[in-house]
Order: sequence, then C-alpha cells, then structure tokens
Amino acid sequence: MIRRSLTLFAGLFVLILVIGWVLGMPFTSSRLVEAAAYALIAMGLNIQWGYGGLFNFGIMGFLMVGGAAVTFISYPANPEFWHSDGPMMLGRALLAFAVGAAIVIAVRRADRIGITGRWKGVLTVLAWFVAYVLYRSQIDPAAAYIESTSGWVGGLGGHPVLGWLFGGVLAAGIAYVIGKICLGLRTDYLAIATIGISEIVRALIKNMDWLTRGTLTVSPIPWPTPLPQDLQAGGMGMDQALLLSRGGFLLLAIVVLAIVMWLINRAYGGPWGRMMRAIRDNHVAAASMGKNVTARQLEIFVFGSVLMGIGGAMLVSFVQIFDPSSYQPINHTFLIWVMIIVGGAGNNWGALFGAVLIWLIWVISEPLARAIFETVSLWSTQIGWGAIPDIDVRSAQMRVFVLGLVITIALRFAPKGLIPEVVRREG
Amino acid sequence: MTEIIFFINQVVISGLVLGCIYALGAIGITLIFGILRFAHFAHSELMTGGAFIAFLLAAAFASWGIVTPIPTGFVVLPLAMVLTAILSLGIDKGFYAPLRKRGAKPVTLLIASIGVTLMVQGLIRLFFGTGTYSFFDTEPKEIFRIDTAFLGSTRPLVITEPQVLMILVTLVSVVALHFFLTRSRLGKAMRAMADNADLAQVSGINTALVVRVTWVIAGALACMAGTMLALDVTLKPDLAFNIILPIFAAAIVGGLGQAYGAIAGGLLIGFAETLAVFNWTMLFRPLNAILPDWLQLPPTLALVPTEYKLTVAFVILVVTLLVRPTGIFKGASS
Amino acid sequence: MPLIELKHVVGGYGGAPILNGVDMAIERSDIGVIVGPNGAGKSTTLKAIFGLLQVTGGTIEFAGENIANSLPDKLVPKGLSFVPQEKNVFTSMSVEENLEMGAFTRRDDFRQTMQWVYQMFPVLAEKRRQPAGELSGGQRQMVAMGRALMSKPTLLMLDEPSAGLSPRYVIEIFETIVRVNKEGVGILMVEQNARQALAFASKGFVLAGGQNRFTGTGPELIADPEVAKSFLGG
Amino acid sequence: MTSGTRGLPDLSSDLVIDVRNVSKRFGGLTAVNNCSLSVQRGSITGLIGPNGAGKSTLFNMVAGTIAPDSGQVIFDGQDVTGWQPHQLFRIGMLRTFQIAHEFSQMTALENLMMVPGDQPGEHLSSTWFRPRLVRSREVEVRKKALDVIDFLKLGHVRNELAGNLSGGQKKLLELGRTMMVDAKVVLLDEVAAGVNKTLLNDLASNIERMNRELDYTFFVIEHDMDLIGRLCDPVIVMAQGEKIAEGPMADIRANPAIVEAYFGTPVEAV
Amino acid sequence: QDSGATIGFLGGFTGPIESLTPPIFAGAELVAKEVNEQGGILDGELKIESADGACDATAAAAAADRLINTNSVVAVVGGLCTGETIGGFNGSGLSGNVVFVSPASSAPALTTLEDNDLVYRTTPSDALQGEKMAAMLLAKDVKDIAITYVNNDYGKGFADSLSAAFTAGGGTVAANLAHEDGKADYRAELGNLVASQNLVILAYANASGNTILRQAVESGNFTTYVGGDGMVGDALLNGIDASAVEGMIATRAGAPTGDATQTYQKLATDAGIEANATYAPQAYDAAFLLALAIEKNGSTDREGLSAALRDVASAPGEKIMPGEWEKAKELIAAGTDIDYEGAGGSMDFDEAGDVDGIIVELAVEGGKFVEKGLID
Ligand SMILES: Nc1ncnc2c1ncn2[C@@H]1O[C@H](COP(=O)(O)OP(=O)(O)OP(=O)(O)O)[C@@H](O)[C@H]1O
Ligand SMILES: Nc1ncnc2c1ncn2[C@@H]1O[C@H](COP(=O)(O)OP(=O)(O)OP(=O)(O)O)[C@@H](O)[C@H]1O
Ligand SMILES: [Mg+2]
Ligand SMILES: [Mg+2]
Repeated sequence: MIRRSLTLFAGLFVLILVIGWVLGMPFTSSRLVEAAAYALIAMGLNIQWGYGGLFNFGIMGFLMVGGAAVTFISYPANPEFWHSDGPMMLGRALLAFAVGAAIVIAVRRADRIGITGRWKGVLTVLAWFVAYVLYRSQIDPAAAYIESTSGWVGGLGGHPVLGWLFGGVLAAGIAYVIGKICLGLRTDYLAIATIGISEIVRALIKNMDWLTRGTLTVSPIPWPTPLPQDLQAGGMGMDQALLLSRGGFLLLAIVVLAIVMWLINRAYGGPWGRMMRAIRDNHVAAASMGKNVTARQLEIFVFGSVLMGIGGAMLVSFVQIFDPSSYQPINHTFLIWVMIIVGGAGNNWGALFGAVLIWLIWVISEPLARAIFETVSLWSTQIGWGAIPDIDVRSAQMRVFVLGLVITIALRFAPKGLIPEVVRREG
Repeated sequence: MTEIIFFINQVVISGLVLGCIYALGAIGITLIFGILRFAHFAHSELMTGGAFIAFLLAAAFASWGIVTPIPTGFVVLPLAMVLTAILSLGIDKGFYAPLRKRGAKPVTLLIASIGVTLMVQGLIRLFFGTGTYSFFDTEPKEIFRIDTAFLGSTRPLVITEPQVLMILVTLVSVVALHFFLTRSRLGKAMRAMADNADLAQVSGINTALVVRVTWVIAGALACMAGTMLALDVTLKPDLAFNIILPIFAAAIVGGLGQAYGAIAGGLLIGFAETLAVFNWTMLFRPLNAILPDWLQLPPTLALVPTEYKLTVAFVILVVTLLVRPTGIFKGASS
Repeated sequence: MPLIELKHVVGGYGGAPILNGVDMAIERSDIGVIVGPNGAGKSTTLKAIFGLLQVTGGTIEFAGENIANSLPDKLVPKGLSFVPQEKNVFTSMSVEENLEMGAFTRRDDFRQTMQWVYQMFPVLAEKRRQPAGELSGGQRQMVAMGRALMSKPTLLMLDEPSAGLSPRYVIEIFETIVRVNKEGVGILMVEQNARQALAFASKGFVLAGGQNRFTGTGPELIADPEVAKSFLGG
Repeated sequence: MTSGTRGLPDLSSDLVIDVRNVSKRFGGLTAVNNCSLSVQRGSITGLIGPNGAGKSTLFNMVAGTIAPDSGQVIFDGQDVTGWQPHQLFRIGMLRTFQIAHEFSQMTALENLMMVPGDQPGEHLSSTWFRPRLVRSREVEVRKKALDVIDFLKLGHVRNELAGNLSGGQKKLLELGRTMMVDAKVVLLDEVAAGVNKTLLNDLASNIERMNRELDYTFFVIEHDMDLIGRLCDPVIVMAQGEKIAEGPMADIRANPAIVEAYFGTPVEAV
Repeated sequence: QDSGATIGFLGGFTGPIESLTPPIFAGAELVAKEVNEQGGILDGELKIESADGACDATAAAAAADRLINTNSVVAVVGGLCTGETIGGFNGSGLSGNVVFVSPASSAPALTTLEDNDLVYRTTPSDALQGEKMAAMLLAKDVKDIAITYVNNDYGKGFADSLSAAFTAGGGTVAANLAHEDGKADYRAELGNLVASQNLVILAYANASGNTILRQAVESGNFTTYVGGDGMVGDALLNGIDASAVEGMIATRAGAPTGDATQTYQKLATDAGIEANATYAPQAYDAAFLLALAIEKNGSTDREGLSAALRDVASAPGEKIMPGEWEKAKELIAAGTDIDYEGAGGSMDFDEAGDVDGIIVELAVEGGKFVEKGLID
C-alpha cells in the first residue's frame, strides 16, 4: 500500500516536472498554488464524505462564501461609503436583523409559557414573517442608497490571511446553520438540499450588489505575499520576479496545507477518526454506543466547510478577482468530488493526490487535446483526407472529454480511488 | 376574466409544461436510482444525445421528402428511442458494469457518470458544434390560440402542439412505468433487485438481464424527454445539462425510485418556479377599481424578484425535504 | 446416486480458503443438518453449493451433474433453493411479492404453491400486503422460507431457519421441514438449535475449521459424548 | 478503567427500569399497547413472547431508538422518555440489537474499541493538544478489547472486517460490546440466536458473573428457553403488545395458556 | 525562433458563452489569414494561439498564464467575459507587461481597472449603447418598454443605462427584470413583463435570448421586439416563426460611414465566416490593431506596444480599412502615421482604453438582420 502511494506520488512529481518543462516554470508554479487551494478544499470534502459519510454537494456555496469573505476583509476600504450614511443605515438593518432573530427565537421557546401545538405553529410563521418584513424594511433602502451613492461597501483593507481565516469562520457559521437544518436528511436528500442551498448562496452573493458588487466583479484583490510587480518595482527582472512571487504564494499555501494535513491526520488516526468511521458505518449502532451522532456530524460538517471556505478564499486571493458569475457547479462542486473519488475517499493522501492530479489534468487537458488533434490532423492530411477544421475551437471543447476520459479510466482501474482508504488492522 | 386567462397562460400552462419537462427527465433518473442505486448524472447527456439522434432522423425524413401531420421529431421518436437505448446499454457496458462488478460504491458510480457526462458533452460538441438547431426549420410549429372571447376575455389561451404532446407523453409514460414496475414480472424483478441484489440473485433472477432492461428503459425515456424538450425549446448541446439540477430535485422531492414521484416532484418544482415570480398584480388588477387610492396594488407584486427564481424552487425543495424527509412518495436511498 | 454430493470441496472469499475439504452427501429423502462452532464454515458450505463463492477444489454434484461454480439463475430451475442466514427478505416489497419473487423462475401457475405457503404460515396471509421490512424477526424468517419453497425445489438449503423464532415456531418450522421432506424435497440445513434439529436429522455433519469432524445420523451424533461436549453445549 | 457512567443515580429506588403505559403504533398496527413493566436492580429479567409480540419495539423505546407514542420510561428514577440513545448510554444503559448492527467497514477489534464512552481522543481539542493522555487511554481500551475478543474466541478474526464475519460471530461481537463498559443496565435482544451452544454456555456463565460480581442488571429477550430458564428471574411474558404474565420460569411453564401459545410441543424424531 | 509574431486569444470556448466564442475567434483568425497572405508581419508569420478562459476568472488566469509565460505571446486578444479579462490580466498580464485588447468585455469595470495603460477594448462600454438605444426608441415614438436582461455584468450594465436614459427622455420603463441564463422556460418571467407591449431583450442570441424571444412570440403578448448587440446573430431566429419577428429592432456597435463595415462584411463573407456574429467584427479589429501595433513597434517586444497601439488606432494619420494590411505595412515601413478605421467603429481609444463607439440600428427583414443606419 505504502509502495503504491509512493509510486503514485513519484509519478505525480514527474508529471509536474514534465509540465514544468513543457509549459514553463512560471505557469506550473501558479497552477500548483491553485492545486494547493483545491487540495485544501478536497481535504474538507474528504472530512465530510470520506470520514463522515455526509453527501455535501454544495461545495460551490462554501467556496463563494470564502471568496466573498476575503474580498471584504482585504480589499481596500471605500471612503465614499464610510463617509456616507451607509454605515448607519446598515447598522440599523443589522439591528433589525437581530430583533427579527430574537423574535423568532423567542417564539420557538413559546412552549415555556404554555403555547403549544397549532398556536405555536401559527405564531412561528407569523414571527418569521414579521422578522422578514422588519429586516427588508431596513435593508432595502440601505442597499438602494449604498448602490446609488457609493456603489458598494468596499473592503476593510485588512491582511489577506485574515481574510482567509474570516472565510473559514463565515463558512463555519453557514455550515452550522445548514447542518442544523439538513443533517437529519438521508444521504441523497442531503445532497440535493446542499445543492439547493449553494444555489441560494450563489443567488444572494450574485445579487447583493451593495455588498459584493454582484456581477460587476471586484478586483484587484491584494496578495498576502509580494506581487510580481512589487518585486519588479524593486528592480528585479521580470521572469525572476514572477517566479519568486509565485513561489512565495505557493510556500504560504503549502504551509497552510501542511498544518491542516497534520491536524487532520492526527485526529483521524486516533479515536476521533474511529468514532467518525463508526458513525458513517452505522449511525444507529453508534448512537446506542453513546456517540452523539447529530453533534458529531455537525462537527464534521463544520470542520470540512471551514477548509472549503479557506480554500475558496485562497483561490480568490490568488486570481485577484471575485467574480460571482464564474462559479459553476461543474467546476466548483463536481470537480472536487472527482478529485476525492479518483484520489481515494477517506484517505488524506488520496485526497491530496487526487486534487493535484485532477487539477493538473484539467489545466493541461486543453494543450493536450490540441496536441492530439494536431497529430491526428497531420496524419489525415498526409493520407489525403485533409486537415481537421477549427482545431482551436474543437480542442478547447475536447478538454472536457479528456477530463471525462481520465475520470472513467481511473475509476475503472481503481474503483476505490488511486490511494484508497486503509483498513486499520492492528497487530 | 382576461386576468384569469392570463393566469392560466402564465401559471397553469407554463407550470404544467415546465413540470412535465422536469418530470420526463426525472422518471429516468428515478428509475436508474431505484434499480441501480446511484444518481445517474449523465442522464442529461442521454437526453441531449437522444434529442440529437431524433434530430438527425427527422432531418433525414425531411430530406427524403416525407411529410407528417404531427411534428416529424415526434414521428421518428420510437426509432430514436431504440437507438438511444442501445447507446445507453453501451455506456453501461463500457463504464458502469466494470465498476459494479468490482463492488464500487454508489458515489463512485455517480462520479463515473460525471465522467461520462463530460465525454458525451465533448463528443456532441465535436460533431455538432455549439450552435442551436430547431426541429421546425422545415415545418411550422403549430400554436393553438384558443379564443376565449365567449368567456369575456380579450386574451386567447395559448399552447403549442409540442406542449400538448409533451403533457400527454409524460402522463402516459409515468403511468406505464408505474404499472410496469408494480405489475409485470420483470418490473417486480427490477424492484426486487433494487431492494436486495444478493437475494434477487439467490431467487434465480438473472440480475444481468434486469440491469440491461433498466438501461433500455432509461435510455428510451431519456431520448423521449430530450426530444420533447428540444421540440418545445431548441436543440443545443447543453439542452438538458442546464436543467439537470432541478430535474434531480424533482426526482428526489418526489421520492427516488417512485414513478409517480417523478411527476409529483416535477410539477411541484415547475409550479414553484412559476408561481414564485408570478406578478400577482396581473391577477388582482380588477381589485384596483374597488380599493381605495392609498391601497392600490403596486405594478409588480411578486413573491421574489426574478433573479431569485431558482432560489425559490430550492427553498421549497429544502422545506419539502424537511417536512417529508423521504420525498412526497416514500423514496429509496443508497 | 445421492441428490447432492460434495467431495472434498475447497473454497473461500478470495483470501485464504475457508473450506478445506468438505464432504457431504444427501439423498432426496434425507434431512441433513450441519452443526459446528461459529465461523466454522457452515454458511460458507451452503453458499459454495449455491455458486455464491469461488470453489477452487473438489466437486459438487447435483443429481449426477457437476454444478460447482454455476450461478443461481441456473441452479434454481434445476431444483435448488436457498434461504440465506441474514438479509433474506426483500424489505421494501410486500410479503406476497416476496413469495412471487421466489417463483420467479417458474413459468407455470404458482398460486397453489402460494396457498400452501400461506397455510403453513397463516400470519403471512394476514400480512400479505405489508412490506416485509416491517415484520418482526420471526415473521421475516417465515417469509424467507416461504420464498424459497415457492420454486418447488428438490433440494432446499436453509441457513439457520429457526434463529429468532419463538419455541412454538421453531417446532412448527421443524415440523414443516419434516413435512416438506416427506413430500420429496431433500433438506440440507445449518442449525445452532443443534439438539432439536439433530433429533430428526437422518444425516448430521459436524464442521469445524472448514472440515468435517464427525458424520453420522442425527441421533448418533447427539449420543456421541465428545460431539455433545464440544459442539452441542454438553 | 474509568466508568462510562455519569449522572446522579437514584439509589433509593430498586426499579432500574420502569415502563409505564407505553404504546407504539406503526400505521394501523399497535405493536406495543399500553404496556407497563419493570426491571429490578440487580436482576436478570427475561422477556419472552411470540414473534411479533412487540418485545424488540419495547426495547427500542426503552433504549431511545424510537420514541413512544404515549407513556413514560423511567430509568433509575429519572424520566427518560424521548431521550436519545447516546444520552441513555451516558447514564448507564447499553443495548444490543436483534439483527446485528456491526460496523461492517471496521475490524472486529475496532468495533469493540469504539464502545467505551468518555474517550479523550474523541474530542478534537485533546487529540491535538493532549496526545499523551489520548495515547495512554488508548492503550487501556485496546487491552480491554483484546481481552474481550479472546474471551469470545474471536482472536483469529480480530483484524477481519466485521462485515465479513459469520452470522454468529457478529452476534458475539454484539455481546462483546456489553463487556467493554461498566453499564448499569444491559438490554440483550436475542443474543443467543445463532450462537453455538457450547460457547453460549460460557456466555451465560459470564452474564451470571457480571450480574453477581459487577452488579450489572440484565434485561434479556430470548427465545432459547434453556437459557432463559437458567439465567432469568423473573420472566415477563408479552403477547400482542401487552404484558400477560410475570414470574419465575417455573410458574410460566406451568401456565397452560402460555405453554400452548408460546412453547408448543417438541417435534418427534424421524 | 522565427521572425513572425504570435498573439494570444483568450475566450470562453467552454462554459456559459461557448456558443458565442467560435465566431468571435473566427474574426480574429481572419486577421491572421489576411496578414499572412499580404506579406506577413515583421518578415514572418502572424500566429494566433488560443486558450480557453471558460468565462471564469480562475480558469482565465491559468489560460492567460499559459499564453503569456509559456507561449510568450506578444499581446492578447481577449478575454470575452469581463471576469475573464480581469482574471487573465491580473494573473499574468500586468506583471508580464502584456497588452490586452478585449473585443467583448463591455462592463464598466474595465474602465476603472488599474492597468498601466495595458488593457483596451474595441467594443464600446455598455453605457453608451444603452443611451443610444433609448434615443432610438424614443425617436420611433416608443413610449413604454419592458426590459429583461441576462443577469451578468453585460446585461445589468446595459439595462441600467438604457432604463436611465429612457426615463430621462420621457419614456416609461414598465418593468426591468433580470433573468438567469440557461433555463428551459421563461414564461413566468415574461408574465411579469406584459405591462408593456414593447419587449427589450438584452441577452445572447445563442442562449437565453432565443428562448425568451420564442416564448414571447408564442405568448402573443408583445408587438414590438428590441434587442441589444448580444441578440444580433442568425442563431436568434432559429426555430422562430420568421413572420412574427419581422421588424424586430436591434442595435450594435458599427462604423461611421459604413464603409469599413461593409468592407469587413465582404471580407468575412468571402472567407466563409458569419459576418454578423456578435462581437466578431470587434475581434477582427482587436487582432488587426494589435498586428498593426506590433508592426509599428518593429519587434516582438512587449515594451512600447501600448504606445504603438494608440498610435495606429487614432488620428491623425492615413486611414486604413479592414483588409488593407499590405497598404498599412508599406505606410508603416515608410514611417507614415496611420489611423485604423475598424469594422466595429473608428477605434479611437480614450484615456482608459475605451472606444467611443458608434451605434447602428438593425432590423429583421425576411428572417435576416439588416443594417438600417446610424443612431445619433
Ligand atoms: N418499523 C416498523 N414499521 C411497521 N411495523 C413494525 C415496525 N417494526 C415492527 N413492526 C411490527 O410490530 C410488531 C412487533 O414487532 P417486534 O419487532 O417488536 O416483535 P418482537 O416481539 O421483537 O418479535 P420477534 O421475537 O420475532 O423479534 C410486528 O408485528 C411488526 O410487524
Ligand atoms: N464475505 C466474506 N468475506 C471474507 N470472509 C468471510 C466472509 N463471510 C464469512 N467469512 C469468514 O469465513 C468464516 C466462516 O464463515 P461462515 O459464515 O461460513 O461461518 P458459519 O459456520 O456459518 O458460522 P455461524 O454459525 O456463526 O453462522 C468466518 O471466519 C468468516 O470470518
Ligand atoms: Mg452461518
Ligand atoms: Mg424482536
């Protein structure tokens, strides 16, 4: 097993070298940064699915939340907003939200004063409605005002790493709420519920122009490490600056990844992991053995989501633009699933391997498809059938084919993943 | 009266058509899920592929000069269904059967089906490009405008021929599938296998055959769904892919593995989407005449802004699941 | 010629073999009972006959024909039938549908057989429309047996048919087995209710570690002090 | 080894389980009908009755796996109606399942090791920041699990996935769980079914010993009358969701109605 | 290293605008063909290297990275979606000192992007077209409209400017609603738009635009249909009863005299590509301008390209029309200043790198879009 993993990682390393050689180091280094972020996200999913058996298909939502968080924290402040009435109006909206929440919570406890059954139901609906109207009555004018006077609220100008952490915290908060509502659902139902919630999150972020600028996008978002142009300004050569700055970001990403890996491995190797596997395996029995299944599943869901939030924030920091319309379930949810299933669910090294491999394949699939097309085209010209028309267009579209092919082939030969979960047999 | 006809056009017919689109897709998904216990993501590509097959056949018919009273796309449907069934058998043999044989988990099959989705998408674009095609290039699309003046309405009821056909086809296929599953020998064998494949084998059921039958039916249904959708809208490479999420939602809300659930879920999601953004002022406008000035209806009175349309469908989905965690009809789970 | 004959069968689940040479022979008139400690390979023996695992050595002959490694959908029409130890009902299907599935390979009218099964287990007739998953443990066992009888087998293999049944039903099940046997169906069953089962067994096999330890008629085995002490609980 | 027991037991009461008028309906069927029964502290109480009498359903309600439609369950003087299974485990109740609920993707040893409550390693904070504590506790748990495994004669399959065990071995594992913790009350749902009689004798002795020496209370559903007769006093008889009799085994055996409905007469040899 | 030059093309070959991209790319490729037929660039061949940005900032960053750092392109045509352009540019363009000329990113965000004077676009900002469309409609005595726009930066920017200008001009915007792309059914959305009989659709012909138009026609609730530049394309009329949309009005960026546009149309038609396709002329212009600038700059250096681009694009100088590469090459060699007059407008870049475009009116006649002249 160990031999196999080592071989695979060696192979991956060789693949990276080959890509570096063919496509250049600067290109490869930034893909590796992205791969590291994806690895973090895949790790999050691995915790949720591989450890906890939770079918989270709403990854995209958490990535967006992370992205929005880092944008908010690290983008320079918008003085126009801070000097307008906007903050005050938002403050009022927040207050309205708090009051609304208080009303709803109070009504949930109504049974303490003897209101139960149908009356409580009526009261609950009423409370939600009042809270909704109250909040809307404050937020709508505030949003309109901000959009018309200062465009949007802008950022806080904080350090990007703080933004990453905030991304994690925000994702945790949302995961907590989702978990509270949905974790009781059975697997497939949980999947579709989370898809639904991620679509809701996307719709909100995309349309809350006052907060996120919506489809108008925010850029450039600062880097936690020096940008190439900063280094260039410091008198460095272009290539060198590029490599160095990307190397810096990569290093930071790898440090984050390494810390997370260490924490997870430690937890999963011990009784915590055993308990989680037991819950995944048979939650009825686990509950009878004294494990608090709901709380534990919530814990694991939140934990995984934190990593997704951080990873999503890292990605946005790195590409320097937050564009809500660019989030697609296929790229931001299903791709991650492919990573851990091909890599090996329940095994962190598998998740890491899968994330890097699939991301690299995704990136090189385009040139690869083109190379294949050009070769075929060359042959067909030689044997007199003429060249293939529109190679550029076709090869770009065939990248999805290449990715699909890799997935099916990998699964066919390793249905449990390339580095599958190991059964813990003790001496 | 005009307002009511408007409501019927905008909500009843629209919701019905949309619901049928979702339901048609959902029956196939629900069937595969019921028997093979995995969410077959590539169903959308079977639908699109089936529609393209039907399109090619229809084009061939047109070039041979065959004229039919109902849309050609509909006439060639049986043949296209057969071809798609063969295609889906091939896909199973090539990609899913080897995984099943090695005891893969449902989620692995799901991911494999994502792989298949990507491959089929690539191939469709390779051969057909990214453009749109219409079944009605050579023949007109019949639009029924039923005059409702006798009811005192100034608006007609509007429905197109493909929509009428689609509603009929959906009903027939759902009922047929339900009876097939609950009454026929093979249908019961399929359910038995869905329940406990090992025991089904022990009972002497030829499980390989059951799997084949499942794929044949699923392929045929997918082709039908795709073609009906393409007849109503236009044919393009992302025809069904774009709506696969609501289709899955419909299948799950209805209760996975339940034929009737597909139609219930489809209609629920379809009507939810339609009603959520419907402008109620259009219906209650006559009230303005009797309401005092300060209580006049605003020009738009919708539950949510149109950009949140999808959201509402999903909110309803989540709420439904919370109230009835196994779907409207009690569904299966992997 | 015995109805079924195992000669030195070796087999397992892919790893080390579980069966290391099992010999058995059952006539059509026989009730064969396999007993032995947990994990001895009793269930595995039945599964090996029924083609559910890889047999790597020895022969299994059914009515003179070697059936080692044939699949169930070939074996059921030949007259074999099997009730597994666990997960032996279709939980989401009604009791009646469970029985129908038992008759899946039959092309003739099986309504009479179904009546016969209902007579044997009247509770099932009452619950014929109820999903089998909602039955109590003992009721499920009856459904499982009923399903197996629906194919009108010549050899019925049962894996612990009495497990979980209340004493009265244990008795009834055993009576039924005897009755079924009298109607010309050979029986091969695994039992942990060993004393009770061996009491009416015409062939008894004690299995341990995947091998035969003792063979004889049921009463003989009960009488053997060593068997009694090591395998029948003294 | 530390105890899995917490809370403040009400030692004044000698009824450790007191079921009061509970009912449970499934659709049209009343599985348990206004049933009341109780278990004395320190006893081995048997629960017998025909198939479908509602015994397992009653257990499920006592152990919190399903909630009763009406009625109360009192455990150790505390009203625990509607409690979750894990909460009940914490106050000292442990149950086994009629149809074995093993963790099929874990080894037999791990199946046992995960049972003890209060393992510090089950909390992320201590896993990360107090590794020493986690490790020492882990060693204890492992030793205990190995002892239990050996006792159950499962030593040779301890590294096998529980899903690959034979039916009887799974049952043994189910029983083994009860030996991993010091519970106050153990509910056994047909542990004997499918277990070899010779081994069962050992198990029975062990149950008696745990009862005598460690003050375990056992509440046992069983169809094996020899075992019930040997272990249990008193025996409660259920039928159609109701308690119909209670008393020592001898009395039960002497009740012709019960004998007729439940025991039947043995099959004669061929 | 041969003596020609390579420029990159960054566009969404996959993803939400995959159906729009191929004709746009064809527009750019047409330039390469012409340049190479008419004497080449810098004594060598002009090559276009494409990369898939998937209309997604992250993917675009990777794609641009490859173009710039691996294929070492001199400049980039693209991206198409605004997120693509910004993602690609921030990722590698800025540090690599690469000029980006986008043919399709019309969102205002590009105007304010901090770009070291490297990012340009050959399509006018959405704001302009909205104003022009409002003027045109008011001139046609359309007093009230209902707008539905695709929910992205293009649709939103366009709709905002249209509704502002239309209201300011005295018209009534009865409804102004966003819709999501890629759905099978828009009847519900259309139901909210019936407050006016004049329906303005700001979406893409190949995507939601077609579906909405068809369902609007089927509903029979509207009399006049109006579309933005995204709607101009033969794909729009696919599967729609042509007689029902006869007279549909549209706007898009065009050239002042019509000369340049006509030249381009002829060139494109001769080359067998769809001349009318959305943003294809702009892509042609972008590529042509970059080729001119490279020739002017005299080498494949990225340094100085931006200045050269401004030089060849704007007056003063001898006018160069689409297709006149040979002539331009000679003039540049002779040191004469030139001024490119594009297929999509006069292409005079302002401070921010935006063009002050010219908007033309089109109408559907006999199932085809026909140009009707300039809107002023
Ligand atoms: N989940 C369920 N849904 C519907 N009916 C159920 C359910 N669980 C049990 N029942 C019914 O309740 C009755 C009592 O079942 P229970 O399992 O409690 O019986 P039992 O006394 O344990 O029998 P056995 O000794 O056979 O295990 C049975 O008739 C059974 O069919
Ligand atoms: N699916 C499987 N994969 C691997 N090993 C298995 C599998 N099923 C059973 N075994 C092993 O084979 C051995 C024999 O199992 P078998 O089920 O035949 O026992 P048995 O004699 O029926 O016991 P019991 O009386 O407990 O049912 C056991 O040690 C078990 O661990
Ligand atoms: Mg067994
Ligand atoms: Mg029971």
